[in-house]
Amino acid sequence: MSSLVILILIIAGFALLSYFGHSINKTAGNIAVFAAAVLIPLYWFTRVDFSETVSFTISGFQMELGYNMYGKLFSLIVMILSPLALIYALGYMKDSKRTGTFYFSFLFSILGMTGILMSRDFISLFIFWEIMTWSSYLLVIFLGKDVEKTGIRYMVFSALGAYAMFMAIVIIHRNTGSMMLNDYFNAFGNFSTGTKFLTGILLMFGFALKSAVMPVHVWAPGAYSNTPMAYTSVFSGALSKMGVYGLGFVVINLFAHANLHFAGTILAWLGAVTAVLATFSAIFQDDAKKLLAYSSIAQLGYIVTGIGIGTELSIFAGLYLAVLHAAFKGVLFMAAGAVERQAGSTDMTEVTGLIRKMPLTFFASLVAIIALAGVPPLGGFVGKWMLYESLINNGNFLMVIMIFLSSTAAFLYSYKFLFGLFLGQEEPEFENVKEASPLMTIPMLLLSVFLMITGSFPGIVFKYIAEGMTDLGFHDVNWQMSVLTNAWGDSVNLQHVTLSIGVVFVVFLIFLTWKGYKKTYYVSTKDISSSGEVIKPEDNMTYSTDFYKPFERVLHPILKRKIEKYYDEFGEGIGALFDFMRRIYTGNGQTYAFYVIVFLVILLVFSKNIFGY
Amino acid sequence: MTDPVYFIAIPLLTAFLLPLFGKIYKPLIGIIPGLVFAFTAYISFDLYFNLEPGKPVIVQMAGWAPPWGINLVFGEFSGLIVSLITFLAFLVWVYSYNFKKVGFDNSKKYFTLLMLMVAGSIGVVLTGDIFNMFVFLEITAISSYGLTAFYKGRDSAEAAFKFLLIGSLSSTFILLAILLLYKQTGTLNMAEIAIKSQAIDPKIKSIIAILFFVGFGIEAEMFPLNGWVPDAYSQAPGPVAASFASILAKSGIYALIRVFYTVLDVEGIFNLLLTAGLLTIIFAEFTAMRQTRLRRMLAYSSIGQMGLIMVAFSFNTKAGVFAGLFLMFNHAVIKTLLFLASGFLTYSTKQKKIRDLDGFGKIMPFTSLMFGLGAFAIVGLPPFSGFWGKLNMLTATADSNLYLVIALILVVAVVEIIYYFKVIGRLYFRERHEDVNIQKPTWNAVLAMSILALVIIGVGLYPDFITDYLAKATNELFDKAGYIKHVLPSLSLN
Amino acid sequence: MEGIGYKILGALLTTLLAFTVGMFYAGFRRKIIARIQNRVGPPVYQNFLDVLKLLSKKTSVNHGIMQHLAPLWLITMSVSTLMFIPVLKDGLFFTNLNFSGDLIFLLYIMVFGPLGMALGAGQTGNPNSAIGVSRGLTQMVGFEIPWIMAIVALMIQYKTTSVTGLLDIQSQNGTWMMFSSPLAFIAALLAMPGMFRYAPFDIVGAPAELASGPISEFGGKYLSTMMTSGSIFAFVKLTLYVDLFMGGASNLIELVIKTFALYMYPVLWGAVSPRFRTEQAVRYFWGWPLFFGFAALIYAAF
Amino acid sequence: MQAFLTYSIYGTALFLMLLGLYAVLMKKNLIKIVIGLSVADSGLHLLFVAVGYINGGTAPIFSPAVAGTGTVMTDPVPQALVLTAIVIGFGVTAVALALVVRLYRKHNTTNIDEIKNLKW
Amino acid sequence: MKNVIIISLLGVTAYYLLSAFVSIPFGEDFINGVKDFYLNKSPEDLKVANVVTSIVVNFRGFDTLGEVTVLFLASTALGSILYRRRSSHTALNPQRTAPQASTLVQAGAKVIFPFTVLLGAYVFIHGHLTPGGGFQGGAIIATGFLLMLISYRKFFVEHNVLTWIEALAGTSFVVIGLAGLVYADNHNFLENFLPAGELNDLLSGGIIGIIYIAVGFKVGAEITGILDTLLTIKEAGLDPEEN
Repeated sequence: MSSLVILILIIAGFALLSYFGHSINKTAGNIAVFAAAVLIPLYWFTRVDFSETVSFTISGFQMELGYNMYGKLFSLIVMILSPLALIYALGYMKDSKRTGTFYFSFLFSILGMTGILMSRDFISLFIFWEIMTWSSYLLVIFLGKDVEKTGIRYMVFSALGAYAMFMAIVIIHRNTGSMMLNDYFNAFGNFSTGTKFLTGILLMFGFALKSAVMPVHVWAPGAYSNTPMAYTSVFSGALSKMGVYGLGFVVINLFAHANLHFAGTILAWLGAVTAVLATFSAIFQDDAKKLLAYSSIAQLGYIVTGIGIGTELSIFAGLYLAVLHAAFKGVLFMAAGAVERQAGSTDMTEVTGLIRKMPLTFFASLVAIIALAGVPPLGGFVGKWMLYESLINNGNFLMVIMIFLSSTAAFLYSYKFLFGLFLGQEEPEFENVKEASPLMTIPMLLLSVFLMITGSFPGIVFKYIAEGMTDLGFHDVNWQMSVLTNAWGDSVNLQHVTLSIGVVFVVFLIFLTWKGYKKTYYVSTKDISSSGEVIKPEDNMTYSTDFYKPFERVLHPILKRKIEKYYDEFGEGIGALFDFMRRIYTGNGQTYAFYVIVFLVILLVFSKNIFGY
Repeated sequence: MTDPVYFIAIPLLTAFLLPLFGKIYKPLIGIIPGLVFAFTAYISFDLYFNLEPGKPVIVQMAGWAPPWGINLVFGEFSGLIVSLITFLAFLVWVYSYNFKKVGFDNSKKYFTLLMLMVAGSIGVVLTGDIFNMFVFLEITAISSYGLTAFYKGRDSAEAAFKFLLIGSLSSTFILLAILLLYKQTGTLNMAEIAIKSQAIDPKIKSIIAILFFVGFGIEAEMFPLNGWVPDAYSQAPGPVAASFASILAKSGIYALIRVFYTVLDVEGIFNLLLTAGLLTIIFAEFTAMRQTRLRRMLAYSSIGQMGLIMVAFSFNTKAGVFAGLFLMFNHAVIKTLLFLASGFLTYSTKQKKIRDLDGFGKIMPFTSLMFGLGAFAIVGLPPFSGFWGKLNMLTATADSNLYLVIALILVVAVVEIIYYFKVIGRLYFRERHEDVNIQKPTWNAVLAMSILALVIIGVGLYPDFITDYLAKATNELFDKAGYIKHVLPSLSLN
Repeated sequence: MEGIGYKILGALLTTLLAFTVGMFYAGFRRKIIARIQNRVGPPVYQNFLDVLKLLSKKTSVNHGIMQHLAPLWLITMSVSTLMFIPVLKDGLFFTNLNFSGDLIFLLYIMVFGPLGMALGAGQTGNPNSAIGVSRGLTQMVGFEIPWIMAIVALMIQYKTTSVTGLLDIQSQNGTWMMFSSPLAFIAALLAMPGMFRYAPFDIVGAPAELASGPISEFGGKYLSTMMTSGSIFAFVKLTLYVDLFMGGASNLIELVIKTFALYMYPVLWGAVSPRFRTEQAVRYFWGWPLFFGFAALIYAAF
Repeated sequence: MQAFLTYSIYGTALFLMLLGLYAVLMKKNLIKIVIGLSVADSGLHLLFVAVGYINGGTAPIFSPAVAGTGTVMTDPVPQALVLTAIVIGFGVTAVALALVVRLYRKHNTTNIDEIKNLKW
Repeated sequence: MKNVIIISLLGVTAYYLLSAFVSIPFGEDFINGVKDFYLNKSPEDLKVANVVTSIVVNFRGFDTLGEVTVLFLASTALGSILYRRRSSHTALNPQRTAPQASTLVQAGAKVIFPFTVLLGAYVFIHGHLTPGGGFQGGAIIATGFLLMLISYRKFFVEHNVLTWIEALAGTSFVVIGLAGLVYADNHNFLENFLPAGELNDLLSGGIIGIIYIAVGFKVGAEITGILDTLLTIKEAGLDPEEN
């Protein structure tokens, strides 16, 4: 049997195994999950043959599975992030109920993603897409919070996206008679203009929805923050990347086969708008999970912009950011989860001062935040740099400004996250908080290490991206281990950067610490100078509510009307309409009989038009 | 031992004798119908799988060749539907075998009515005579009235009365149409009518078509003729509602298809069917979304599915018919599962409201799982069988260049997702606050539901289990000349 | 590898230069403001004395590791930024690592320090630090936008993203960019006071009224480091402006003249200004400066 | 004459049928509705018989008197059909009446407007 | 207002239907129908004088089976609809509360009843010879029972016997039909396998007469049962449980 099919079967098998294991007892289930976390990536890395293809015909539709390098790149994200998240989940979900369902859905969503990335035809793509969607839906409503609102919203939007794709798929099938991706791309040039637009835009809509692009992002904040954090890292890190994956190949192939650049430009614009608005929203969140959720949307906005621009460098940047985003958002959601589990909440107005209680979590978050903010010398900078350069090279100055605005504003929420949870006053109610278990911290730290390495040697990721881009039609993509170059030949040498920053850092570290730090002693955060007043221990000196109030005042005109409101009102209106419609069923049998006669008469009267005799 | 006549004769014989068996030994009343269902299922499969390609089994009644005698046609199309009906009927029996314990006694009448309804539906599907079809339709209808009003208390009589009222109108119209047809052609045999109908004055033919359309449309749950459906489905016991969805509605739509594909050649009817189907989908699904009672919601959803099937058949293309058959299969299997599961879910709640189901996932894990599975399948999520139906449906729609219809179907599918997932959310992800005394599913109900679930998953994972048969059935339906040739070897389509 | 010794020497010399010049500039500022306010004011070298005094003090308490790292972070940023800016147009010493970085990189590394500082201030637990940080970051969003617009305008107009490249273009054309791209220059200039956080944008530190806040939680070595860093950073910013808009400098004298002239602009403006509230500041930056930025971009693009 | 017969006979039968339908649609009393259904059925049955008539035909019975004389006979098929239809109509009416009994017991009224517990 | 709407709707319907029906004038023979075949074959092959009977029982016997089933169904459905739990009524001694009929009616009914039944039996036994048949005869028999039921409050039909008659009659119809599969020439359901006899003989038409007798019994028993059920239940008054 083909290794691809075996891979799918292994994941499905582990899903069932974990489910039944957990229904027997917790230990058995956990062993199964751990085995899954180890064996699935092991199999993928060692046994899966990436050149293999499996094709079969079902229900008259030809289907084919097989990796290409582009899919492999995204698979890499899935196969590295998911096992880490699974291991993290073993710690995170230790005391939860219904863990069987959790791991079952978790593994099934991995199956969905794996399948998407090896699909070479629309049908299997769609099947796996839907599997991914419903399994993630189960996880979104897993905690039972907001089932109606968030859960339904997620499902509705996912369904809208998926069905847009579905519609595109059947139209493609009608026009090409085939379901293969390649046939579509090759035949694209011969389509009529309407079909080009319809299929292209529908596909883009479907994928863009999963990557939470602005007008259709409203599912994301709730879904990301309601899901158990163990899964959210995968949700935001890997699952939303499936949208990016799709956008990538659709946009590129459409560009290559028909000059539809403006579609990409629109997409890029939407991405930029998303980035700005989502960042603004993130700034004013008080729940760390919500903050991260909005931040994810914003980050995906960058990625979508990169993909939408469609130049070599911008796609390179988009893909690189996608990889990095998976890593740092993975860490951050895991950290938020760790805080939630250890301190009981992620509300930044309540939780405070955990840095000394949870140093490892803090360290991982710090690294991730630096990467997220794009500050050198960590990996995030590399992506940001490439994105800016590609935009500037392309002359999209407004977009550059928007992205800049977004990433500058991102410092605000980055800081808020760290400050809100870890820094600030150390309140007595969090006296007994302990560091999370190693099962949770180790995955975070591993990802942090990855982020640090990519700061100087992004080439380890570039390698795969360059391979992947050959499948998008960009052959001979230049990359170097640690030198970034833009289209105008300007470059940044990351080794120099890291080296100089490192040297300066070490020099001053020695200067400051030598004969210094050791001799000082720790004093409580209540022991601060406060305009000459003495602070009593019970005084609440935490400043965390309305953290960016002035900024909120500035942005009030933009943010006062949320997009969600429009959707809600739309939903209510539709509901009222439906309520009106169902009055047709009055409950009176005579009325129904009346309908029958009316229907009959209408048909009789219009029989000439209907039958055309 | 395999003659299509047995489909009718054996259930009727048993129905007549059942009261006597009841006098001998009470449980026989439950067991004998089961044997009959098993037997019909066996012969339908036996006949169906031994069918020679392109050669339907045709039996004549009373030794008279078709135009003069009544004939039964067990072809690839009708055979498929009959097999489906008998299979599901058997499962419904398995499910309700000792349903007595959980709600209704008087099982003598229940099984008799159920058996006759099944026999009637099979008759509708098999018969080659238009008036005979009417007779069987009436058998189906009257037994359905009885089954609807079966439960005492509640509002079952109200539901049944509405059903009867509309059903009577339906039979009036069908009878009128048959009379007009007879007047125009002088025959009642469908094959012969098919030949002769070409000569009918188009104006009269259109009136006949409209009368048939309205008459069968009532049975096929077409909007705006479906006022009876939600009431009947919600008031009848779970297995009855299941058999309505899987058997009654199927025979209605079969009649519609048979008449318009084989008997009358009126082109315009397909656009009408398309319009009616779309209206049905829209009104049913949108109404379903605002339902607070589980069974009523399922009923509206069922109407919506029927609308979808009508749309599929309205394309008048092979792809459309194939998709329609696939949808019929899905609807029959999945809706049956949903209704069967809902029978136990709503048993313990007074109001039968959806919000009473909070946290049932933990209390009734198996039933809830079955319901969830059914919901996943019916909204067309892979890897369940519903997906393939929807896929084929949409490709067929696209092949007919009806892009707007695709969009509409998909929007409606989103609505479907909303209301089904609301229920799932309540079942699984809500905490239960007050205690209920629940009815655990009996072993036979578990068996029936498991089989259905296995079919759903099996077909979902590998749809080619059934696609060949569907394709064959499609070809047969389109082979009008072949049908006439087999039924009336001496005549042919000119 | 042969130039490595020179490089290190050059780096040290540059740092020293930046430190000295920055310190003197700060001294001048204190003096000028004092004179405007009709005071005598401290001597110009007062800042040197302050730093020396602070260095000799011993810190005995801390609030944790982040507080310890904050000044370090700040100075690392200042010095590293300096490393990537061509202080002089060419020459052996004051050009540093300018070939390894470009403008985007510079923009980013320049926020590295404040962020670290903010983290350190956060750990002290002093609510005033948090307030200060929140104001500072908000204001940063304000002034960064016109400033970036100006820079992007330059980059798009001259099709290079490195400082060196822009310098070369200026010397080739023989004209300064403040003349060839006046709109960008105006936008950048209008954003500049925000970057220096002098009045009217000094609500961040609120040095006059608050006897607490970030500064008050740091003492001794830490405070001296922060002061050092501040003066270096002031020099860095000025140099960058000079490089971008005023054709750079080919020798130290020219550099000092140009930077000092530029420096007088925020200082003098600040000396006569009251204070903006945070949101007022942001609104200010998103008013005319933004307009000029846009104009510059449009001018550059078309 | 032929045309008059055609119109009057078919017209009468149809009128009867539609009269029944009128009762079904207008009358509020359940019993009257059931009666309406019966009347409609009767009209339909009349139509059947009317369609089967052939000018100058006798009953289709080969009694010794007519056997072998070649007399024109009316069409027996509609007559056979109408037999079936009558029986079916009877069955439906019986069930309908039983339902009316049930409804009356529960709602204590036979007004159809008051029997709508199931709606929407 | 509603009146007008409905009348106009029905008027439109009437217009269209009439226009369809008048296309072939009343009484005109239409060609090429199946009726000629029936008119030929019935006296020749089946030796049945009444062509309607031969159509009902033989040519379209399958319909008739359905018809019988409909009746059976109606009585079953009626039973299930009007069924009530044992506790709520006295199954052994059902009571009818209607006032006693007058003596005249009672005496008359007593006289007419046996003749009515006899007439019914005659009608279905001669179904293949004369206008009439199983349904008609059964209905006549049931009329006799109805007469008795409304005349005498204490006249009860033995449901057990009815059940037996129904079951055996229905069964014999199907069994005779099935026998055709075995014994008849073409091995068809409901095919005649008995000698046809002579036209206009009582013993003619093979199985047709037998089936019609079975149908007569069944119809009589079923209609009687239905009437009895309706009468009994209706007069038992309101069921407190159902309110």
